[in-house]
Amino acid sequence: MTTTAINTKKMTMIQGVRDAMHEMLKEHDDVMILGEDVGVNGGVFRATEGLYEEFGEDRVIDTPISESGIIGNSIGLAVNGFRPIAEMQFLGFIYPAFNQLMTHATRLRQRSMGRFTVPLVVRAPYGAGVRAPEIHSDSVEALFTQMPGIKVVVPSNAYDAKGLLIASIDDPDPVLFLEPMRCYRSSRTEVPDGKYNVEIGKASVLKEGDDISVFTWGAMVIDTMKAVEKLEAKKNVSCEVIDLRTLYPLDKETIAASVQKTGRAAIIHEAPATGGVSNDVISLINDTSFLYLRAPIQRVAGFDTPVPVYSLEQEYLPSTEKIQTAILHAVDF
Amino acid sequence: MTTTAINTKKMTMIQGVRDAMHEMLKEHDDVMILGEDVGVNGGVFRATEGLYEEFGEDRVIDTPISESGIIGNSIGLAVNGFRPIAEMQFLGFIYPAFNQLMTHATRLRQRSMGRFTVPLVVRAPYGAGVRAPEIHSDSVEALFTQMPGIKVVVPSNAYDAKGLLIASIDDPDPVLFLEPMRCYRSSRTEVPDGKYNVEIGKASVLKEGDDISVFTWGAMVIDTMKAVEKLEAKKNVSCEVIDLRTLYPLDKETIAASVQKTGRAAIIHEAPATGGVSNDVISLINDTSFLYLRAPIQRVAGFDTPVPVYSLEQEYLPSTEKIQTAILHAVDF
Amino acid sequence: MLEQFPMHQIINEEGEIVDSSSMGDITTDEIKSFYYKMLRARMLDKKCVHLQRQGRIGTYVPYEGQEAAQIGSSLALQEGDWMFPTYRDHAATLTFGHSMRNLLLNWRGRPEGNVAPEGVNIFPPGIPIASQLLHATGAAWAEKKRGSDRISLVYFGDGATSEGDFHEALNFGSVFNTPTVFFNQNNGYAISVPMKRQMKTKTIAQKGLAYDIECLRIDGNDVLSVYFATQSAVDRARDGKGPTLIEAVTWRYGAHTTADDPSKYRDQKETEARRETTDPLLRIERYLKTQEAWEEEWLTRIEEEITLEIETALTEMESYPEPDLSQLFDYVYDTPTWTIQEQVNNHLAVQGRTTQ
Amino acid sequence: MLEQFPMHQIINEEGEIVDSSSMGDITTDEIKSFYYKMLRARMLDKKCVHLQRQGRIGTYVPYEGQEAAQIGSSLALQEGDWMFPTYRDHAATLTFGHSMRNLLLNWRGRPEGNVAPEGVNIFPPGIPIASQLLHATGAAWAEKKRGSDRISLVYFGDGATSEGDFHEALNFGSVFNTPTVFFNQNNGYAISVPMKRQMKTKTIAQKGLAYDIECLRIDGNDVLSVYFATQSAVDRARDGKGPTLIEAVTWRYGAHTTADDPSKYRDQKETEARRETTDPLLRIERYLKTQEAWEEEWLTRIEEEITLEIETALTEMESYPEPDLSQLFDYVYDTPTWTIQEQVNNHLAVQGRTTQ
Ligand SMILES: Cc1ncc(C[n+]2csc(CCOP(=O)(O)OP(=O)(O)O)c2C)c(N)n1
Ligand SMILES: Cc1ncc(C[n+]2csc(CCOP(=O)(O)OP(=O)(O)O)c2C)c(N)n1
Ligand SMILES: [Mg+2]
Ligand SMILES: [Mg+2]
Repeated sequence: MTTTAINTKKMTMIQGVRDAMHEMLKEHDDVMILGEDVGVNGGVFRATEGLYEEFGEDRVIDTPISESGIIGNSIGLAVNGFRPIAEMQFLGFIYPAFNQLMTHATRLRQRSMGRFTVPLVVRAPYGAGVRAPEIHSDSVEALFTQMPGIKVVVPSNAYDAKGLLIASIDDPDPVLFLEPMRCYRSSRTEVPDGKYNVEIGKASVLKEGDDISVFTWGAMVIDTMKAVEKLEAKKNVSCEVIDLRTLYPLDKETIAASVQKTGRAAIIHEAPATGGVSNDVISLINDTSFLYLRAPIQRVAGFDTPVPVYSLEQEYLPSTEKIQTAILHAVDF
Repeated sequence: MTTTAINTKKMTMIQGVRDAMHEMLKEHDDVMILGEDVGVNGGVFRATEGLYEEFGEDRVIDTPISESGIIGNSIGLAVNGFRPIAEMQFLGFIYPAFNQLMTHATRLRQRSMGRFTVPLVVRAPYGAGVRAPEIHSDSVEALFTQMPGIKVVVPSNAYDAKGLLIASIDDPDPVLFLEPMRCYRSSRTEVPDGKYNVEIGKASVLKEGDDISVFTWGAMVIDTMKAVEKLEAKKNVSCEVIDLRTLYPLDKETIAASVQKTGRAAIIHEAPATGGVSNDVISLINDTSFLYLRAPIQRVAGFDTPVPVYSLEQEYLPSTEKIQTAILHAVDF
Repeated sequence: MLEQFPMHQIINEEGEIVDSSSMGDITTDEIKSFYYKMLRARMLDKKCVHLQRQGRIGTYVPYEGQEAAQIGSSLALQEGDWMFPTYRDHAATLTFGHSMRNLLLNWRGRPEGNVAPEGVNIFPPGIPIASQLLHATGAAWAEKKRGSDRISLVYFGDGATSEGDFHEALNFGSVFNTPTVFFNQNNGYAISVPMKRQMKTKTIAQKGLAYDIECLRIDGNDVLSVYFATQSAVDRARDGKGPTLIEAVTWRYGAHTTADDPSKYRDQKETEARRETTDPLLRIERYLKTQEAWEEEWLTRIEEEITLEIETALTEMESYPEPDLSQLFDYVYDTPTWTIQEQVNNHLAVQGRTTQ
Repeated sequence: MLEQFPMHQIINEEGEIVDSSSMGDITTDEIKSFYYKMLRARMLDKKCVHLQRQGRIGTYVPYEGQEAAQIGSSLALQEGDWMFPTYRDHAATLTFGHSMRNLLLNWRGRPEGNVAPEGVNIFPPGIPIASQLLHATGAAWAEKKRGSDRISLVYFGDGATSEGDFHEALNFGSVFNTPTVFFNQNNGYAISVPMKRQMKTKTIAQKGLAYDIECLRIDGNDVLSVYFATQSAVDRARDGKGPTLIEAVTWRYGAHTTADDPSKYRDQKETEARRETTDPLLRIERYLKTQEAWEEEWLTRIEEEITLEIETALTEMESYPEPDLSQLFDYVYDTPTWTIQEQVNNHLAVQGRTTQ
């Protein structure tokens, strides 16, 4: 983390996201925003509020409903001198753009031996728990962590959101910037004015502990912290909680060091268990820390089902009970 | 496995694939094939050779180049009484259909509480090693194993291909049927005439052994068997080799039983290591067999890079050397 | 292209017949029944907006202003035909036979919302824009292959025409000559984005020219024009003459959804003015008045009838059994995979085990 | 629509000028230089087919028959403009400045094949059908935003018009008025699928009507018609008048790729007949003969010149250094991630360790 600014303001995560874009639009002529309803309307979550008015329709652009079009054009713009920030209205609507991301945005550097590069940021609200309609709540980060050529970033608070988004816009390669909707207004954190970075690829230790390393990200940070608090209040167990923040590339050092200290691990995420990023974390621990492990690694994850309609989404989401049970399971093993 | 047939013929895997479709088209009026160049041309790999001539243009249909269109229409056809077999010319061209698969084909049963179902088979040649152009060689099975509502099947020989494809066509839910191009003509196996099933979800123990369980699928079966043969010839090590055949749902019993017997595991696949199905296997072993493990689980996988142009693909693909090294690493740990 | 695709009307804004030749032999009673259906839909819509404000249902998608487009078109279908709605087309699905209770359940996030009564072929609403058009061509193609005379009708908005799936569906429909009616409701906006930023063309109808399919543009607020245009498209489809693209020009009065504030992107005065000018119900009222077929008493009676129907459905909805966990697991596959089965078991075990 | 979109010609199959008004003041020498470029492309193509048979290169994608379409259009571009080719457009890329050696390397599966000389703006060929159209609108949009007068030209086939990306690109181009030439080579087939199964329309040009953009249909085997049509589309784009869709009607003589057998899906006699009728080179030869500007001696000289150029490139290609492992890793990210770095290290360690 590098901070050059001094003044801070308390803000919500969505304000942190907006602040980052505001800062970068102001500082860099090549930065631009495009997406559905990001202009006049200021975004369906208000992430781009006021930016159209301040920077004009050439820099904050309402596009047709055309996700493949948005990413495809962003590639052309990025290769030809711009740094587009493309908004997918919800992560569940990124699928029509899958081909453009998979075969072009992420491969153009390799395909052209470095001649063409794609400094593109794709922003997308995601995750369950806000009573959104079907498809809107998908947690499909693992579709992208396995996609060579892109980085995947997930802040859980305003400070990280602003710093990570600035870092993502400055990154010379495509970055998928996931915004857990449940975090948008769930808390306020102090956020410095001006430009600062939170380094991509670095996890954040939210709480130190000795008995188990609990890895999570996005909105599950909220529930994990709650669960750990409850558990520590009633049992003699000390948990280390780590917000991974970047899902590709994972922060190998931090993960390995923590597990080597505690000897146990649990991973919490809301995407389905099968194919979830938890499995990459498990592999990493297997590779780095096999001899340190005192219990099987615990996963608390969504089910191998689609995210259901919202009357069932609280059943779908990992509960604090399940998190506690998993931690105890490892500790009592 | 249920076999009702008696006569057998030696055939290549591509012939097994064709034979399954031939059988099912003949037996069932609701089975149909659609895709690019599957009709008059008989498929770019000849998988549908002669079927257009035999069953006519209403059942073996050349479509426009429109993958989303093919899957989207197949959904409508499947819901309304047909059992379409949709061919994606190469797995690397499935991406434009991603939205239709992710938000419809796989969810319609849940979304409609069982009212609408999608008995659809999506066939796709895949994998590197046949000197195909860019994008054609992608191994992205893990995009689909994490997609709730679909099953993922990968035969490596003619017998399995025919039996699994028949089972897939008979399955009431969507099945992604992956055809490793390198296996199409690499060997011949005895294949019964007529209809038989190879059960989805069951792995196949290709070779028993005591010291390590080696899991693989698709074209890497070839290299794994080669590597194991070489290794056993020079070292005192006994390897169990398991062809997973179905990647979702994994065959938990077979995997766990093998690892509990050998105490060691290696997983070989050509998709990138990060996000690969290997990580699901590792999780399964972690969940079921933690106390049996005598060494870290070994992965031999593709790199976290796109599959390169073909002059480099042999470097990209896991070599028999790497497989041997990994096995020894576990055994000598 | 505006000249090539004039907006066809049968009854104009003043309630006057401007094209009597296209009216067939429709009776005043039938027109009154169209009015009834539109009123029913409007009253349900207003009720839902209200219920949402009271917190009795979640985010709601209103269609007020689009009743003629949805009802005129759905009335042209017959039992056994297929309907592919979007999230905004519950006036159409209701009219085609969906259950009002289930529609209300939908706005409580209940899966039953997607399930129409047995025998009523309505797909779960398409959420990813334009994706449902391909199911409509596929399902219609299946009918054609079977040699039946059933057809499919699919709804989609002006914004939906920008998606690739719109194009692929029209091309499939055209190439395989599927019996499909592509029914576009051009309500002028895609959330906040006006038609002129969605496309350069002034009409949506002209997009049919790219596929050599029948295409036309009608006043989507004139329920008669909608009904007869759809009927002839349906007839053509049944006769094996292939798909039709209908652009029904309309307007939504309300917000995109109850979570949105339309004054941020358009002048709501225009919308309010439209209630007096282009309104689909008012126009029929005016027409009926010119025919001396309008009775306030009748209106009162049907309003009461509809109110009762809505209240009954609401009560049923509110007293509907709580959602069951099995709904989350049971319909992912025909037979649950072991992964899902194991997850259910763990879930139930934890629920039983820790009590907070 | 065939009447609305006649196939424009300047020089007909017999080599006669049929529309002198569209020829500007082009000189015979210039026409001879067009011929030269076409001959160069044809000779390279024939050589490549031959090299493939000999096993000296891998699967190859021939374009014989399409030289006028590719060369007439690429000659209308200027330095700094952007070209977005498919896998079949190396006659165009060669003409626009790609290196012949690198083009040959491409057919050996070498990444250098995707890299044109510095300053020559050619994208790696689009492999997923139609996906490159969106890059062409995006790159052109960037030029427009910067206020330059550079434009983009994108190639795609008849089959490509079925993909959603085709539609989304034409819509973006139309809405944002990007300086883009959508250059369609309608060679009648998409692998084995004839145009009439790909679409119901008889023309591709008419698809432009769906976007209110300029659209036209030309004889893609008439290099002059191609050149002038493209030039005016390019001029319109430079002048801020937006995109144009050009349908160039042509034919591929050979297989889809050297891995395919065209006799399975079309009568190759028709193709052979076309060598005598619609051939783009023969037509110019006939024209030059009518102008008494054809000299066998000139032909022999340029054939020798081109043969030498090809042999030189071939030698360079065949003596090019072996591929380096770094090409696999170095260009995935600007800075390799630790995952990739670790994988390289393991890879090198194993290579060093076991020798088999
Ligand atoms: C693929 C996809 N992208 C974005 C969205 C978000 N979204 C929901 S409704 C809507 C606007 C649709 O406009 P239109 O097609 O005109 O229909 P209307 O809402 O006006 O009825 C958008 C962008 C979505 N549902 N699906
Ligand atoms: C998305 C996608 N689907 C399928 C293919 C396989 N494929 C390669 S070329 C081709 C035919 C393309 O036809 P057309 O656009 O007419 O171009 P032509 O080859 O005739 O030049 C197909 C289907 C592909 N490359 N990309
Ligand atoms: Mg609309
Ligand atoms: Mg073609």
